Amino acid sequence: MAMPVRVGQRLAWTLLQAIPTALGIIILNFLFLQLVPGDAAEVMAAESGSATEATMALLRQRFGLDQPMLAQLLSYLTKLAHFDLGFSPRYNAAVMELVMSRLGNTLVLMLAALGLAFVVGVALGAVMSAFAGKWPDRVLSVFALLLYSTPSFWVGLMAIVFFSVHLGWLPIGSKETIGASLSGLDLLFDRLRHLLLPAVSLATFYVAIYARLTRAAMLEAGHQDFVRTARAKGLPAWRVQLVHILRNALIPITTLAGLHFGHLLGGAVVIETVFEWPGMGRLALDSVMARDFNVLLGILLLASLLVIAANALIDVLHALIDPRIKGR
Amino acid sequence: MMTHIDNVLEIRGLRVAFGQTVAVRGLDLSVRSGETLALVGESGSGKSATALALMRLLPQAARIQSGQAFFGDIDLLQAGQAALRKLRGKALSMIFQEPMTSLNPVMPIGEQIAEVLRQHESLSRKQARQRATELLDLVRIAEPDRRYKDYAHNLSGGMRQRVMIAIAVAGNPRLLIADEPTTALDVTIQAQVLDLIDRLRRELSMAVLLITHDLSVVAQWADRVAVMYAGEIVEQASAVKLFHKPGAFHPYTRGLLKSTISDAPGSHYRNAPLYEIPGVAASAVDESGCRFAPRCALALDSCRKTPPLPELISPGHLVSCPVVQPRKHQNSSPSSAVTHGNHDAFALR
Amino acid sequence: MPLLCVDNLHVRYASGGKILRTVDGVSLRIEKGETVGLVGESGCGKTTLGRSLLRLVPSSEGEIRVDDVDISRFNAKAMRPYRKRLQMVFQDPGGSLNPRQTILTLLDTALKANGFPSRGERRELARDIIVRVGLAESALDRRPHEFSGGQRQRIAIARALVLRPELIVCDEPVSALDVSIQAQILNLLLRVKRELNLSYLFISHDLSVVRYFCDRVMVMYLGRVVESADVHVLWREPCHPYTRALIEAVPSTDLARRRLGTSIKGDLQSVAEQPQGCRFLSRCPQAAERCAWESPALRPVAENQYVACHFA
Amino acid sequence: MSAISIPKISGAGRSGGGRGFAGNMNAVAGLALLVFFVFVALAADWLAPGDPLDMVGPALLWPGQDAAFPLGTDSMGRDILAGLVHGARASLAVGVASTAIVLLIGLLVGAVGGYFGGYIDDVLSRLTVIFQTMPTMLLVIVIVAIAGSSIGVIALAIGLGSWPTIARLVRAQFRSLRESDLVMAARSLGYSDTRIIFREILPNAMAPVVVTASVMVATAILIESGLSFLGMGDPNIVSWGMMIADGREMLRTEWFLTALPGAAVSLAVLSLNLLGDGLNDALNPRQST
Amino acid sequence: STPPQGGTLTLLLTGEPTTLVSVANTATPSLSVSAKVTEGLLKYGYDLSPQPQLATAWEVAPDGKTYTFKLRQGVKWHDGKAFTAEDVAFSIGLAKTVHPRGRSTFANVTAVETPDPYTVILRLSKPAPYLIKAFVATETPIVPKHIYEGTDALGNPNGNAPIGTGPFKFKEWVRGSHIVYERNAQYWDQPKPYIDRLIVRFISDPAGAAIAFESGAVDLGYRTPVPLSDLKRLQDVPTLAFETKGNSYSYNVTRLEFNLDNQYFKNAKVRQAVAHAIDRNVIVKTVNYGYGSVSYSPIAPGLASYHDPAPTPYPYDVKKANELLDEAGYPRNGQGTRFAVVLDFNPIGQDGPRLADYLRSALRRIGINVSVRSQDAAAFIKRIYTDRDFAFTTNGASNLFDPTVGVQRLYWSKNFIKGVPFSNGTHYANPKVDQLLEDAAVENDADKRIALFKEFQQIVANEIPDLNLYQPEFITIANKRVRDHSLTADGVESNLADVYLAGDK
Ligand SMILES: Nc1ncnc2c1ncn2[C@@H]1O[C@H](COP(=O)(O)OP(=O)(O)OP(=O)(O)O)[C@@H](O)[C@H]1O
Ligand SMILES: Nc1ncnc2c1ncn2[C@@H]1O[C@H](COP(=O)(O)OP(=O)(O)OP(=O)(O)O)[C@@H](O)[C@H]1O
Ligand SMILES: [Mg+2]
Ligand SMILES: [Mg+2]
Ligand code: NI
Repeated sequence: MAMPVRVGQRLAWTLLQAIPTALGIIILNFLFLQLVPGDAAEVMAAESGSATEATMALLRQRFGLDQPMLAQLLSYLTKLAHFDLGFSPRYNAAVMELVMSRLGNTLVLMLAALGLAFVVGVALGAVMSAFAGKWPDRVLSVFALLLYSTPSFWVGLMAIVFFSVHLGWLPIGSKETIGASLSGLDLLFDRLRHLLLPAVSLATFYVAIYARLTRAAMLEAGHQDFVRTARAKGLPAWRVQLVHILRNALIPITTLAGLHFGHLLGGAVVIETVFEWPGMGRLALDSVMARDFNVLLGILLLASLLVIAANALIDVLHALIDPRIKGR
Repeated sequence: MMTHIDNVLEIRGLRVAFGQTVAVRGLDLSVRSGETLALVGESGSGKSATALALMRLLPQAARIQSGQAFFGDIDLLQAGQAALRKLRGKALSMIFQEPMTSLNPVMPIGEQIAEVLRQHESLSRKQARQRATELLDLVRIAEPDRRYKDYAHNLSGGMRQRVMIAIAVAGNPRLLIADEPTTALDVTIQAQVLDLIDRLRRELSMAVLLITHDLSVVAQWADRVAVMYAGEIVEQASAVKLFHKPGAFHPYTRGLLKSTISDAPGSHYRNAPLYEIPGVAASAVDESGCRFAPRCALALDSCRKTPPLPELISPGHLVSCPVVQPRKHQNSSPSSAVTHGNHDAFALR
Repeated sequence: MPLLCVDNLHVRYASGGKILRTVDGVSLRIEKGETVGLVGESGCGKTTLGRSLLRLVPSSEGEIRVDDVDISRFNAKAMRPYRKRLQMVFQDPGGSLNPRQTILTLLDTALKANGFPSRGERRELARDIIVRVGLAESALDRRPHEFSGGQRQRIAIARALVLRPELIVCDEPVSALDVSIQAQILNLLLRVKRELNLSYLFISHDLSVVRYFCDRVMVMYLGRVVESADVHVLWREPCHPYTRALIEAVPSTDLARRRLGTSIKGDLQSVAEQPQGCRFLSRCPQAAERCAWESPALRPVAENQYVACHFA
Repeated sequence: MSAISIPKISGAGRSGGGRGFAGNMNAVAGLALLVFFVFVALAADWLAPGDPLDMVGPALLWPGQDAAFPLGTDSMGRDILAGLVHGARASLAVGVASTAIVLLIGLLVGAVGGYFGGYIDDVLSRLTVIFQTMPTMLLVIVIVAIAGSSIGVIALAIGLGSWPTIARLVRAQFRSLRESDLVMAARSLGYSDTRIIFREILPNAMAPVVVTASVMVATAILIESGLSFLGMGDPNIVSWGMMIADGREMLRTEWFLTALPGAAVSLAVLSLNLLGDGLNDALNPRQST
Repeated sequence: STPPQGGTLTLLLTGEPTTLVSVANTATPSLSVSAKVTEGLLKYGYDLSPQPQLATAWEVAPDGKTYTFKLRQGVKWHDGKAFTAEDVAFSIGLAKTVHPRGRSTFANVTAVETPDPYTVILRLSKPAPYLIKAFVATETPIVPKHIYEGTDALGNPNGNAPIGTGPFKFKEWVRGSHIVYERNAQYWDQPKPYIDRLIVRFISDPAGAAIAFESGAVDLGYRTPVPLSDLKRLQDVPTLAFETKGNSYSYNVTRLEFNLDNQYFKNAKVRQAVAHAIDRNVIVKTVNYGYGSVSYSPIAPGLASYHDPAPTPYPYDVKKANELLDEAGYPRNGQGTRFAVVLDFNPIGQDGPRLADYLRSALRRIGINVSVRSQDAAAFIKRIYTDRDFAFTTNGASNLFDPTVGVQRLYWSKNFIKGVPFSNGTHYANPKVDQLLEDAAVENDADKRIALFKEFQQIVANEIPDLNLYQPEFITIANKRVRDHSLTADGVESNLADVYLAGDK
């Protein structure tokens, strides 16, 4: 089968499979969220610092909270069938618009962090496995474990104090210099400077994971028979490591990268708070706090689609790395 | 010291240990150019350890404790990594037991052949490809051009093993070590693969060190045989001598031959039970006297104390057993009688 | 009445979107006290056939009759009484034994699951059988990894035997073992067979072993039986070209029969690529046009000899 | 941020020096450290009697400034040493309890799905995917919002958010083991499904699960601290996460307020990871002869 | 000399607004931005004395039942339409229907008349002495009638992209990040505003806010936008200035509210014991890092004319507290505990958890075993005001601009309404108090009104349905170059037309 056909089929299949998953997520979450105490009206009233019975009733009606629960679910699903994620009276905006305005930022942050973690982690892991058992391995192993065990928000705060406040090298918070109205390369550079710290903070944990994973996978692959064959061919050590071992080790590592998407999104909640990054994680946290469940459901749905898409992408990547995998 | 003019490889006193376990204990062996030398022995007797020691590809847990292995004027056991890299895949190559896993699953097989060519001959990418295709043809893979881009999983076991052979002979080696190249394969494919190695040996005039535990394979394809037991060579002879006349001398070799199911007509369970070598394989740790003594019906007290030395009992026939030396028994009875008597003794147990 | 009678059995696997017809219409019968050999190349479906007889893999079609009762669609409960009667010994001497249990527990569990309620009786039986397979009684308190491969195979045999089965499917029981140990196991199997009047379905790819060990042999090729005959007949007059090639390829310690480098052409295929006609077509030296579209049926050519070839 | 299972680190130990568990220096160090933490957690009431949340001294004493408070006091005048000691209890409790929940759900879902396959497996796999695609932290936050931030709820929430990792692992193990000779033999002996699952497969599938679980304890500690950072920790119990969260406002001046509990988290997580690596080596079948 | 023109001011908010006009939403973030675009009729000095904004003159009839406003002429909405009395009348009508407390503030208003385009007359059924203080931009925003008329005010797009008469024009709102306002060149009060651009950034983590101030990433923030614990350090930062003025429009009092239906706290002796166990000075000093002043009264010290400074009859006295509990029939058990209760704290604001920690510690000393329950705002509100499933709670309430608006709701028995946040949460009911509060609400005579409130304060100080603890001090932080940011009662919440940047080009 030709590669594009294979990839196409794979994607179509994944998409098809995603529908029941997404539906499950929505219904499960919807019912789940009914258990949360308090409603959007109470939050808005609380934030205002005062309210009357009449304003409470007005707010509840606007949020559709006066409807029975099943009717709410049904109307939500009906809207969903028309690709409408509903409306947030709290923000006075369509959920789709709200979420989309954040999606890009979150994606940028996540991809940057994941990419960084992957590259650095795999490089570290490769070094560790090449020196397995020797001191560079031990030192890097402990370093990786430290990265793994240090809370990301702590790393983030420390990085801000050091790089932004002490050294003044990097800007603080937000995704770009606000109101600078830059364009072209300047804008790109500005955004990269803003991205650096959050991405690094979010990445640290995963750097550790990828490093350990790569080390393990490469050692595992290194013990396979074909590596002995490669050595028996008289190939230099670097070639054996990179061409034969690493390529095979990448397969289990990329599998995990796909799974990490969901975790990253969760981790982003904290990092987005630390760095005032206008992403979905923050919005999700806010909407939990505000009981703005239309927004939360929209985010959860989008997040799961994102994870599913990421996994489909990983599958495609696998098909590229590993010729044994065929399109289903 | 240099190798004897006729020998491609001369191993002296090779000793390999895995921690406390001594896998190979003082092995002497030489391979003559152009011959097929079979190294036989039961599982765990140290055959692979020997081969990997020669290639210097032993796992990290293993240690070469002593010995020399002259390949031309290079001692393989002392050679530096750079020198080794020049040899491996070129003058000295090896085929492994597992055809299913010995090829890189994510690299086209043609490239795996081309890789070794580019490493050792300064060929261009295109020339290497050309040569690799020729090699595929040489090992009888149909449509070599198309197969060049195939991955290992597209091939059957026999084809994979042939690809391995192509990789191994790509550098025109003087010595090819084949470590149980066919145990994972079927008899029909086994015959194909071993025939191919035999043909290439003649055409490329290389020597083959064929490692196996199957005596019938030895009988079919080897010129000379070395029998290993618990890390030592116990008997060495030409195939003709061992399987024909005067036959095996060492009690272990004889036991092995005897417990092999005969393919003579009439060998069926209703006619006779199979011969069993009593006892279990020697543990690799204890180390006094003859390693086979605990299982040997002929063992004398002295066998348990002093390790036997190999003795030349006829030209090219070495045996490490003081008891069965033919000349020691010459006065009382002909050697064949002794052996027969012993057979009966074994059978009675 | 034969002990086991299998009729037109089919086993299919779904793999990578394809249906593998791993066992494709196999019929066989095993009489009481008979040893039937099953040979064939790797991947031709021997293990699958053996397992499907014991209902360890589901068959999609066909009958498995034990004492004329078709057990092929029985549920777990209905199978219970038959489990005792039909046992299996696996190729890998260690793999089928739980590494975390002592030999006594292994045997005891098997007995308990098959309706031996008395603890004392179970102990007695375990002790008896372990001695019978040639191990010391003290072996009962040890775990599988403390034994050598040959000993482990004895334990596996003991566990099959302790239930007093009538048929044991032996799936390559000696392939993983050395010649010297192979002899021990084969001798053991023969001894218990005589003592208990067992039947064996003996799966192997080693023709010499089959020839020595079996009364009757069936040769399989890509999911089908291509020849079935009395063991002596088969060696004297193999009819199917594949059987012939197989017997020819067996190496021999007899230097007189040293081969001259003529091996059968072609490579082993997998069940995934099943040609419409004869499955041996691509490797057959006498293939004709007819073979390409007509799949030959198994037919008698002599007394007790059946062959699936148009030209036999 | 649930435990990312570190699959098959089997290679890791083989080269890591000695063979087996005892030979592995790292693992021994990890175990020693963990034993220390467990001891501290268990003996907290004895090591630092009284309520660690009590305001016992002047606020913001630096470590060493006052012998009565060797590690200083926080902004409310609470003894940091007492906090660390009692925090060990809370943090380890969250870690262990949530991992127990993860194991319970993960093993059940993974075992049933992997063993029986078919329709049941489809449904359970789908469920696993649903939970897996939900951002763990968000799920935890929602659960805490529902049931309040008590330590039990937090552990439960982390457990509910993290089980898919184990379920997947167990499922994979069961799927491969169910085709193994081991299970075939058990079936041929007429063993019941329950017996096969619990007696034959489970013990042999546990090695990677145990390793992942040890790492998961570590991750749970991290999630708890993240939760405290977002202000959703249990206010009645001192945990390291809470101490970090409380201290972060004074990161610039009284940095010891975050550094001390931060170091405690790191060390505890480190010890669990080292232990996990060690277990991995010890339980790896390829490693033991 | 006139202040220099130009520059960009970055205002920091600790939360993101949900709407940019406080017509129906009085959450702090909305209040912080609303007035920049949408103005009010009046503004107020620090002492809440009215000053002109969109109204140039105003008059309250002696009977307190007629309010007449003269409007500023020549004012234009940002879309170019003229501002008239119609807009004011419409806005007051809107406030009366959709504003969270407009319904009660304007309850007595029976008619709004617009005899000419620049005059508005409010007719009241009863006097409302607090009403004159309610016309600040954030409380009663004047919105364009032509945009709101006939629409759903809450869903009106003007909330996301407002049009007003104010010194700044709305430019863009990047959700989750910031809002940009541009100088309104046509502003009626030329040459104001002085700054060219106003950027509002949302930084929710207080520690992050502190860093932002230090690095100069933000210029201005109010209501103590940084951790209290960090204030001392920031005071040493040479670029920063601190201001406490400009908070008088909304004084808070932090309180410990008892649930008078609770089995323990319905007993006055128990409440008194709790009162004796608490040292308000420690609370201010430790919990609040010294930023605040002790208050025994629900009327904040900041509202000096109404506040009763008399000390509590139940001063800090642990011995007395223990005696009272013994008397109340709650002896200590073996562990030294009398009974156990759960304390809920209001999660909004910085001081909740710390105050709860203090209370747990303090009450443990008198044998009350307190466990603290943490929950988010929604759960808290539901628990206290809807489910009433609580024992006691730390809560804060704003006095707003007048005790009738900000304090009466907490003690008036008729305001015990389930489901309505910040109503009478203790379930306090005293007819005498009800009467005093109702009288004060319509008392036109200032001195009499003060007397009524004083009497009310004495009664609740004795009966302690709740314990008033302290008035937190709100700090405004500004970069030193920012000047004139807090000239009015509502300080930074005002329209910032007067702000200028010193030393900036
Ligand atoms: N990685 C290892 N670690 C420890 N001991 C080992 C290792 N590999 C081999 N050994 C031991 O070394 C001895 C010789 O092993 P070797 O593999 O050379 O035997 P072999 O003759 O090739 O056997 P086989 O026929 O099974 O391949 C055996 O006793 C074995 O147990
Ligand atoms: N569970 C399974 N799912 C899919 N395909 C399978 C499965 N088990 C076996 N097969 C396929 O069925 C075919 C026959 O397998 P089987 O194990 O029965 O062969 P065999 O004759 O026993 O081979 P061997 O000699 O190697 O043991 C093989 O091609 C194998 O790949
Ligand atoms: Mg070997
Ligand atoms: Mg098989
Ligand atoms: Ni996670």
